[in-house]
Amino acid sequence: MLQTAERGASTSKNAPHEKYLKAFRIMFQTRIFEEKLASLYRGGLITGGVYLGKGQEAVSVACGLFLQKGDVFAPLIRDQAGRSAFGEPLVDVARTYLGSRSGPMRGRDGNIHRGCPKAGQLAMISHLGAMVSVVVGKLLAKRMKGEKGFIGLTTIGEGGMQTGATHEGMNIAAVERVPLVIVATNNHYAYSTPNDRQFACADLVDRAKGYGYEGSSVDGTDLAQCLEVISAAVKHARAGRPPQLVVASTLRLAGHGEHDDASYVTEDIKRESFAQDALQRTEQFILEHELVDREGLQQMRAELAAEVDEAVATAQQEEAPVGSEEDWCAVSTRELADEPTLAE
Amino acid sequence: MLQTAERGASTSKNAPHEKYLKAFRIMFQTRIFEEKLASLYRGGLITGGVYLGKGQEAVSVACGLFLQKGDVFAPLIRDQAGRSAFGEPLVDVARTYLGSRSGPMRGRDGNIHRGCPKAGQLAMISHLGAMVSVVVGKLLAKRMKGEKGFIGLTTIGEGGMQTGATHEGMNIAAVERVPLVIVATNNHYAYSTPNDRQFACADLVDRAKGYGYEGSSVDGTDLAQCLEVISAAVKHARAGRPPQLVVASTLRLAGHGEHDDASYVTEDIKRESFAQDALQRTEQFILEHELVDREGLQQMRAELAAEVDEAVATAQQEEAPVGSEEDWCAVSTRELADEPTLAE
Amino acid sequence: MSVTYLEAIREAQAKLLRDDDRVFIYGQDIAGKFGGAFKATKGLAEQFPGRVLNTPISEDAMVGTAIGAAMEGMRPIVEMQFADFSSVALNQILNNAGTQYWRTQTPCPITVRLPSGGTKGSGPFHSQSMEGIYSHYPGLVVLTPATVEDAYTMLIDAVAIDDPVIYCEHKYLYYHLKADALPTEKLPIGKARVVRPGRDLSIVTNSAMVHEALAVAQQFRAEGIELEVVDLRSVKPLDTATVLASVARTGRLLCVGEAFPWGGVTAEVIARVATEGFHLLDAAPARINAKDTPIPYHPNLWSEHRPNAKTIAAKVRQVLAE
Amino acid sequence: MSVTYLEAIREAQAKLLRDDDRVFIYGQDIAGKFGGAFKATKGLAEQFPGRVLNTPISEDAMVGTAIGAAMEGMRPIVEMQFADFSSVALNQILNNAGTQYWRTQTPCPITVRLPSGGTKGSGPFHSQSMEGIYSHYPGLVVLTPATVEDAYTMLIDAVAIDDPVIYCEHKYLYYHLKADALPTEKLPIGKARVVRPGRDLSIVTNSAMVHEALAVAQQFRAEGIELEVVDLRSVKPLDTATVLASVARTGRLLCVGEAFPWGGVTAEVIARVATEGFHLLDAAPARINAKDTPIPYHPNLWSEHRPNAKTIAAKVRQVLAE
Ligand SMILES: Cc1ncc(C[n+]2csc(CCOP(=O)(O)OP(=O)(O)O)c2C)c(N)n1
Ligand SMILES: Cc1ncc(C[n+]2csc(CCOP(=O)(O)OP(=O)(O)O)c2C)c(N)n1
Ligand SMILES: [Mg+2]
Ligand SMILES: [Mg+2]
Repeated sequence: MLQTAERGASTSKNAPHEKYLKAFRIMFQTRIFEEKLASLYRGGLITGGVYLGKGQEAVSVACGLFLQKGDVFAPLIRDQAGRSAFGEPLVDVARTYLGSRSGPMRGRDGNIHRGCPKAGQLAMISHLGAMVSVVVGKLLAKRMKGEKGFIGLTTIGEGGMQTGATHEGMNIAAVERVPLVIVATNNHYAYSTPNDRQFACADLVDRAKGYGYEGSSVDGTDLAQCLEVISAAVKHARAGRPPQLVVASTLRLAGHGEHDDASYVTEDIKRESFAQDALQRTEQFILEHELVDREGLQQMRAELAAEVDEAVATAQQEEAPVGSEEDWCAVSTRELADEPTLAE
Repeated sequence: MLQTAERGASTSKNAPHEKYLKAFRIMFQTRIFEEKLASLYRGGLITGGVYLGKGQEAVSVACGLFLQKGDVFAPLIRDQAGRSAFGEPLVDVARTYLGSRSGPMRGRDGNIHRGCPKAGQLAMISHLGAMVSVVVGKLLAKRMKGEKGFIGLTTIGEGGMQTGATHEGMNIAAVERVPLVIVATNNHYAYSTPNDRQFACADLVDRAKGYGYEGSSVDGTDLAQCLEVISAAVKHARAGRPPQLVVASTLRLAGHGEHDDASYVTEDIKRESFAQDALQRTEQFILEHELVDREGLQQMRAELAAEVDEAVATAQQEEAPVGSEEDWCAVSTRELADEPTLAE
Repeated sequence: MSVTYLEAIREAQAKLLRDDDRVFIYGQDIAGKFGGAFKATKGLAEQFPGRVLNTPISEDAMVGTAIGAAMEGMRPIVEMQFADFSSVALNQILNNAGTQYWRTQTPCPITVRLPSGGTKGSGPFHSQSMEGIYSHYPGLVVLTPATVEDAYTMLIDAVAIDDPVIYCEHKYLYYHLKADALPTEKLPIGKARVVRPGRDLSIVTNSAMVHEALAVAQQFRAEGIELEVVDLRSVKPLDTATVLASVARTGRLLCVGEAFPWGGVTAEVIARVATEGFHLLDAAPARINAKDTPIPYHPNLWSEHRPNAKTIAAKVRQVLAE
Repeated sequence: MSVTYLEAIREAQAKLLRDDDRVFIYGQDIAGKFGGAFKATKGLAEQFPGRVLNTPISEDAMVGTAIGAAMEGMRPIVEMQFADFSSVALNQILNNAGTQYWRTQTPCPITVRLPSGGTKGSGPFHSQSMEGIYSHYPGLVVLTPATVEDAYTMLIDAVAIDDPVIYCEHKYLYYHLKADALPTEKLPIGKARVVRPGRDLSIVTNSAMVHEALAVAQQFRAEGIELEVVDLRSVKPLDTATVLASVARTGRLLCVGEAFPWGGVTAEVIARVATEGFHLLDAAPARINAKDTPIPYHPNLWSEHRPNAKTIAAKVRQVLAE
């Protein structure tokens, strides 16, 4: 799957972004971590779904990398890289997948439905598009409270863009003129559905104008471009320009989830330029430009894998939640719980 | 409010559309009818809301005028002219407003929530945007059944365009490539809300591209333009081109409903070019071009008013529904009604 | 000076805006001089600049935005133009607001105001009572104030609660109900109220139907029959104890609700009394709801569709006869 | 050859497509070789070209499109990927499909398939049972098949019905339930079934909980206690007569449901029995539902959140002891 240097040409000409290596490190670790998750899943050690970001680590890492304390990040299902870049501890990922009671979701929710709102990272609900307006609300509130300089970033797929919630959320962001960046990754499949059954416009970035957004496109397999375009969008939002829509092009290089063999992905599409593996392209660039040598990469892999292993091992040693000890109360105002006796 | 000839200049130059006079007649009657409805409302003879299309008769009439048998029309609240052009009998309007049991809605639903699906005219539900996908379904079904040459047309306001339902409906129409025309009238208010709290793009027609639609704009106060642009859109849809978005610009020249004095409409906006009264412009054009003379117009008014009066008189003589005789069964499969005894 | 139910809602919001910087109001047509389809925010935008905001016609995003703001420490009040339109915000309410605290331990103190219930000529899409749907899902508090006093104090309390609250205000009561002044006392959220003590039968009801029940009780008094009327006030949590105590006194139960007949508040109340207070019942409990069709436009149909004094009275007689 | 519950759903759809030109299936990821998130349409797109169509992720528009097609004479089946996502189509279902016939006398024969209910590790948004919400509103038929046979015949019947049908298929039963062959007989829609006759107590339940109830009944048999199990099959209309007849036989009632505890099917059943069959009851009726929190992801929590054989058995003892 590794592509020739020509296909990566645009990258090779420019001096690397200052965060290039940092981004690579996170992408690299994400890949290692996700492979680990996949193998745990295959071994029957993870209950429920496992959703990987393989193929879109470059876009995702760029989504997390330019955010600061006080910013809001609402990642979706393929954003392990972005989450790590934003500062989510690896162990919390492992805890959520493995159902540790010590994780941020304490076994109540699983896999990608995790977050830590206090740290600025929202926990997605499954309904695609629903988080867009929630980010708008966070930003609106920050402005009301007199905070300054913050932005919000959320991600969506080309499928999720077709939900009513995404539309309403994108529009209300523009009406409120909150500093929002929405990064839409067109990875050419929504589960098994190809783009021609998802939308009929030439390019999703054409939606930007209709909402009063500034739009930009990016090759999601090219880390340098991702860093450049997404950092610019973040900067523009921070500077008070209208909301930003970035549309990245990639191919999903895994199944929708690890239960899915993705046999519906056509051979033709796998030959498209957007089908390149961003991680491999980045690695190749690093080697070609001698930013790190092969040995350095080996060593990096070992370090990163050790961190992953440690996170997984920690989570595995932690206790699972216990039904009889669980606090079955969905409201924070305990005295307003409805007749707990009704539920046995 | 009558404007100078200069403001109507673009119209005066062209030879009138072949349906110009027919359209005018319907617009004229609509105005007479709506004034009658308003006066019935003020007299306490109509229960519930009365919603007028004053100011957008030109757009609306054009929406109904180019549809044929087999086409689907899904009008909204300000489409009396379009409904009449499509063939809705005046008496059915009166019946629905006055709650006659003989009307198409038999007192079960009122005012603008009327239609006759069998005749191709859907009965809107209130939730804005909900009818868009219903039209798509009608068109899809017609194609499946092998029908040919049909199109569907639905209308929406600039406010209604911000609902998730409108977005999903517009997008799915393009994905299914059904022959849909959607006419969005930007009348600069959604109830009391001005455009700056509704959307932030420069022009709603910019949404067309993002859905893969063909878009066009039209001065909604200029009947000639409305006929030209909307007939072209209908023709394009019929010819198998992508769905069509027509965005018309007007000012709502009545309250949101007759209960509303619209005192929030600013004096500035009333001086805008889009604030002209389409009916007055049309009448002026007709007089200037001697299509009909003043006397002819007087006579026309008398005829049209007589028809309106007759429709209202008929409906007023009809009986109201009676609760004890009502068939309280919401399903068509009577044996599947749930325990009718439960409801007393 | 007298205060209507609607004015109480406006005054409560004025007080909330005055006393608490975190409060803002978000909804369609609520700002400017206009002040909302029902004028529940009339004057507030001018009095509290930047804190009463018009929104696009985007119910899902209105609630989503409120959720985000609430998680960030604000106390948003969302006005739906009609309860019926909350159907397009239901996902945000049930699945985002309702699960937030349990999933992330982040409180989500939004208050969603739903102008609810039937009025003459309003038809299928401007008349609904949706408390049953919102109560079914976990994580929400669902209130149905039936008096001017409750409209005021329960809205103030709703905004203070750290959880999402669905506040169902009845449109029929807006102008029909008047009190002499704003209340100085209150019953806490979660408590039902015996609005009329009785002896022979308990009518358990909520919202506008409380007043139909009171009218019926008044009628029966002439015959020496004393009906007790319990106003639930809060349908989730539901104050089973007060309901059971009432049934213990009277031995007979009739539940009256304006919503559709399958499920909803009346089913829940009867299920609780039957399961937890079976032996208190001297006769079969009964219920009366709206009919199982969309809510009709025509007043002749509407007045038969909802429970009314006549149908309630007939049901009372039936239960008393057992 | 044996048939699973899931295969029965696929076979029913194959038969419908084969026998009736008006039928088509509309949903996410249902076409191509893929055949749906659960493979309920596997092979059908190839076998019936142009009649099994993938849609964008637009639940509201999916249902709206089906409504339009149904009004035009077609018989669309909409597959929701998970019942939980129908929350964003709820407005179309309740307010457009549910009111269409009553308002315009135009039948609206859509069938919406909701893959419902909990399975291990599915969490708050892939586990819900929404039949209670859909049954509350008028104009819909709501089905919850609990057996392979019913999955098959009820889906075929659903599509034949001239009204909108919400067909709640239980994901846990997809692979767990097997029958020897497709059924040749059927019970009509709207009728409940006594799946196990008994003497001492009636468990009235639906969907996956039927099987939990049967397991409990089996347990009690050893003690000489005979539990009757009634499978509601259709929750709207609800077959009160069959339920009452069962309670008449046993004198005792326990309702078991997998949905949230406030309202829903169990409340409705108890309310009907209490109001219409009060004197048939020898003891207080009881109910058991899921807990009043979002549905947890972790299997340890999930198995305690839903009713299970242990908690049902304990409740049975409680009712029997009265
Ligand atoms: C409203 C809604 N409907 C359906 C789903 C089920 N679902 C989960 S992910 C997915 C595909 C998403 O595709 P896309 O948005 O392109 O993101 P990708 O998976 O390609 O990253 C679907 C249909 C959902 N989560 N939400
Ligand atoms: C989903 C939804 N929310 C709210 C309403 C209440 N409502 C009815 S008409 C209207 C304003 C519509 O404005 P616009 O779409 O611009 O149409 P116009 O009235 O200007 O013709 C509103 C808010 C509704 N009908 N549907
Ligand atoms: Mg995708
Ligand atoms: Mg408008």
